[in-house]
Amino acid sequence: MSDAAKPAETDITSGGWVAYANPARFLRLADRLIGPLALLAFALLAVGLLKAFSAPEDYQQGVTVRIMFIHVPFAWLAMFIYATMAVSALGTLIWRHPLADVSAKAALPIGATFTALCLITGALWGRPMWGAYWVWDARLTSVFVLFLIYLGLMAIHRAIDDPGRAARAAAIVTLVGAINLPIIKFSVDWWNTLHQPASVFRMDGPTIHPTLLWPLMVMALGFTCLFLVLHLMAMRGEIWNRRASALARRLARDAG
Amino acid sequence: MDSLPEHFEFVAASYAVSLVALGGLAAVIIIGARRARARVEALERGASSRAVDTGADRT
Amino acid sequence: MRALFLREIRLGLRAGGGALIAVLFFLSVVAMTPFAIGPDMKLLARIGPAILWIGALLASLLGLERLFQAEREDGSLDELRLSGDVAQLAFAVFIKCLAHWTVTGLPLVLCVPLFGLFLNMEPLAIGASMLTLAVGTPAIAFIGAVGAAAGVTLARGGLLVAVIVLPVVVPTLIFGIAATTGAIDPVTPFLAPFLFLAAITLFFAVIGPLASAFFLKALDE
Amino acid sequence: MAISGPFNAHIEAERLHGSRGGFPLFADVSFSLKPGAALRVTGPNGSGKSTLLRMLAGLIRPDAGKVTITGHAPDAAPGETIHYLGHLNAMKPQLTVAENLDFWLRFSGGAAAEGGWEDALRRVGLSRVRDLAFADLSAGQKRRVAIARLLATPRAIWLVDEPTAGLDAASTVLFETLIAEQLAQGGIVIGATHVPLGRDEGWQTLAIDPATVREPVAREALAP
Repeated sequence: MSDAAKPAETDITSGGWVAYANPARFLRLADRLIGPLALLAFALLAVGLLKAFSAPEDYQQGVTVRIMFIHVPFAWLAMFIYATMAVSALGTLIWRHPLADVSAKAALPIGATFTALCLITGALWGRPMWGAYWVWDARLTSVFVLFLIYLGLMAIHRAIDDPGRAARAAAIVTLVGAINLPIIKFSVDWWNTLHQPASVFRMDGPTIHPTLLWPLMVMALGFTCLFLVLHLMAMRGEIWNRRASALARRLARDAG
Repeated sequence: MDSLPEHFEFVAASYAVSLVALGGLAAVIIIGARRARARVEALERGASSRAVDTGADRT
Repeated sequence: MRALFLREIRLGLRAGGGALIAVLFFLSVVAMTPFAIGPDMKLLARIGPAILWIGALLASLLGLERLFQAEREDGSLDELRLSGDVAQLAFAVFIKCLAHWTVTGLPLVLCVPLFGLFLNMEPLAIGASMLTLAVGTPAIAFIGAVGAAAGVTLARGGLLVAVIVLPVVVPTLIFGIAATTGAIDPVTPFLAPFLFLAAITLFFAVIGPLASAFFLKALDE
Repeated sequence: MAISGPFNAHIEAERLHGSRGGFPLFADVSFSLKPGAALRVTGPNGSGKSTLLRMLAGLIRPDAGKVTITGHAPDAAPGETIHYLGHLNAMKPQLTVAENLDFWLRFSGGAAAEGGWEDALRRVGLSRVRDLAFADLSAGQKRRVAIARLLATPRAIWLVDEPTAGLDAASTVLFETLIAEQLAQGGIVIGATHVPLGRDEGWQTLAIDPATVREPVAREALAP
């Protein structure tokens, strides 16, 4: 019947520390990776910015097109980070992998920050172009709903103190959100065409001519590396946090 | 450049906001990790001192 | 399974059922609007469907968190979890959601004609709102069940339901209002948004119960 | 009303490890029960009797080891082979006794005893209260209605968690005879109790003693 035997991941005889083998290996890997990755990120960003500001100004939008070089990567990262959280959510729910909880929880604040920055830079770009900070443009609206989901996830982690349950609850919301995002994107596009004539300025201009495209790619890559660095650092912190609380509980119990 | 190009303040503002936000985020993460690590080491010292008398193994 | 449906209906209507609370909440939302917007009848008529939709969607959230809580407290959740594999449990959850909607969602739809008068909506608008609400609100119950199932052991189950239902409200609201306005003025299309609305509800009618059953089965306590 | 049998289900536990909230409860629990066998699980409060029972029913996932149930009808779901009677009675307080029992009979759909729940209610001596709301019954009566549910839909294996809690002497004796009948039909009864459930000779006992548990099985030392 319920012969879903779950082999104990740890060897019973030795102390509990063996259970950390998996995360300990990750910690060593993270320590080695963070340094070079950080250098790569800053190098890419520096090159990207140089290229971005040396490229000719866009004839229509003037200097405000420079905002695109961070706004578009932020939008891309908002989606990319949510995707990594969705994969971690699968790891938590289906393979019950402890590192998956850690990865999802660590990526959450970073994703929320990038999404918020995407909205802020979008508004700052919209002001000179469309004369209004907030415009119910289809893409901005979808990113706004994504931001609401990020906030919902953070609320869950704040409301549920037991880390195991909070991770599972957040994983569920992440997956349901992931299923829903394409539907939201579609419905917002539909809603946008229904209520508003096609916006005059499309967000990324008629077509991005190569001189702008190349720095954009470099910037996007740079920010992605930055995310990886921050994510690894956040995961490391989360593992230390959980290890500390597990240790504290064990000490309490051994105290008898 | 004689005068700053039009709307320059928006470009500056968006870059400034991004820098501050990302800097703040990195700081929060780094400090959080350091504090957690310190807490673990403190607990380990606590455990090891008790280990002497209760014989609990500490690898 | 029919027995489960009948039992849930009987439970819903007996003491402690959620029907009345949802209707009162819906009434308060609709009654508040004129105070907020002013008694300008023409304006109220134009935003009538929107008020009905927002009120109904939020009202159908009420009581969802209790969907499995009562079961857990009196022990019948164990029986549900043992009653079969994930598919059978998913069907049972589907029945429970349907029963919950019949007890809380349907009364909302039936109140629309009365509330339509408050908002000075003509019959066509009221009819359209009723139809689209009847098709749209079940989606909230189906997806809310996932939050209810996952949060059954948590103190903050309600938060989980709200946060999970939030992204579903956006497309449902958009297509619901689009269909309603489509029904009212001949220019805008009616069928396309209406079919999308129905599609969303059916889509979550499958995803919701299956995900809930998955979490009830994996409930480890 | 005889419980319709005979049953030929077997239940086998292999090196089960159980824990609650990360703290170990029992380790290396193994047994194998064939039709007609009866096992009493004893141990101090909070020692994990209920956890073990819920694990056997499949409600809890074992940290290690396996529970295998064989011999039930090939396509039958676990629910159709096992009756799990926990501390709670699985009845709706607002509904009457008749409505509750009638619902469980229809919902489980498994083989219902030929007399339906009326006979089961009569066996536990509560025919008179059939139309009372379940909430209006005393604790003992509620327990007997829950036991009537076991009779109404006969299943091979009974997992009962302190079934006689709150029962008066007469009801306890009644429940013991029901257990004897279930065993006579080739059923299996596993009870977590402090007090013996009927004459002791046929019963095996399994004592869960927290002291015997070795170093904790940290399922995921990261998890709480």
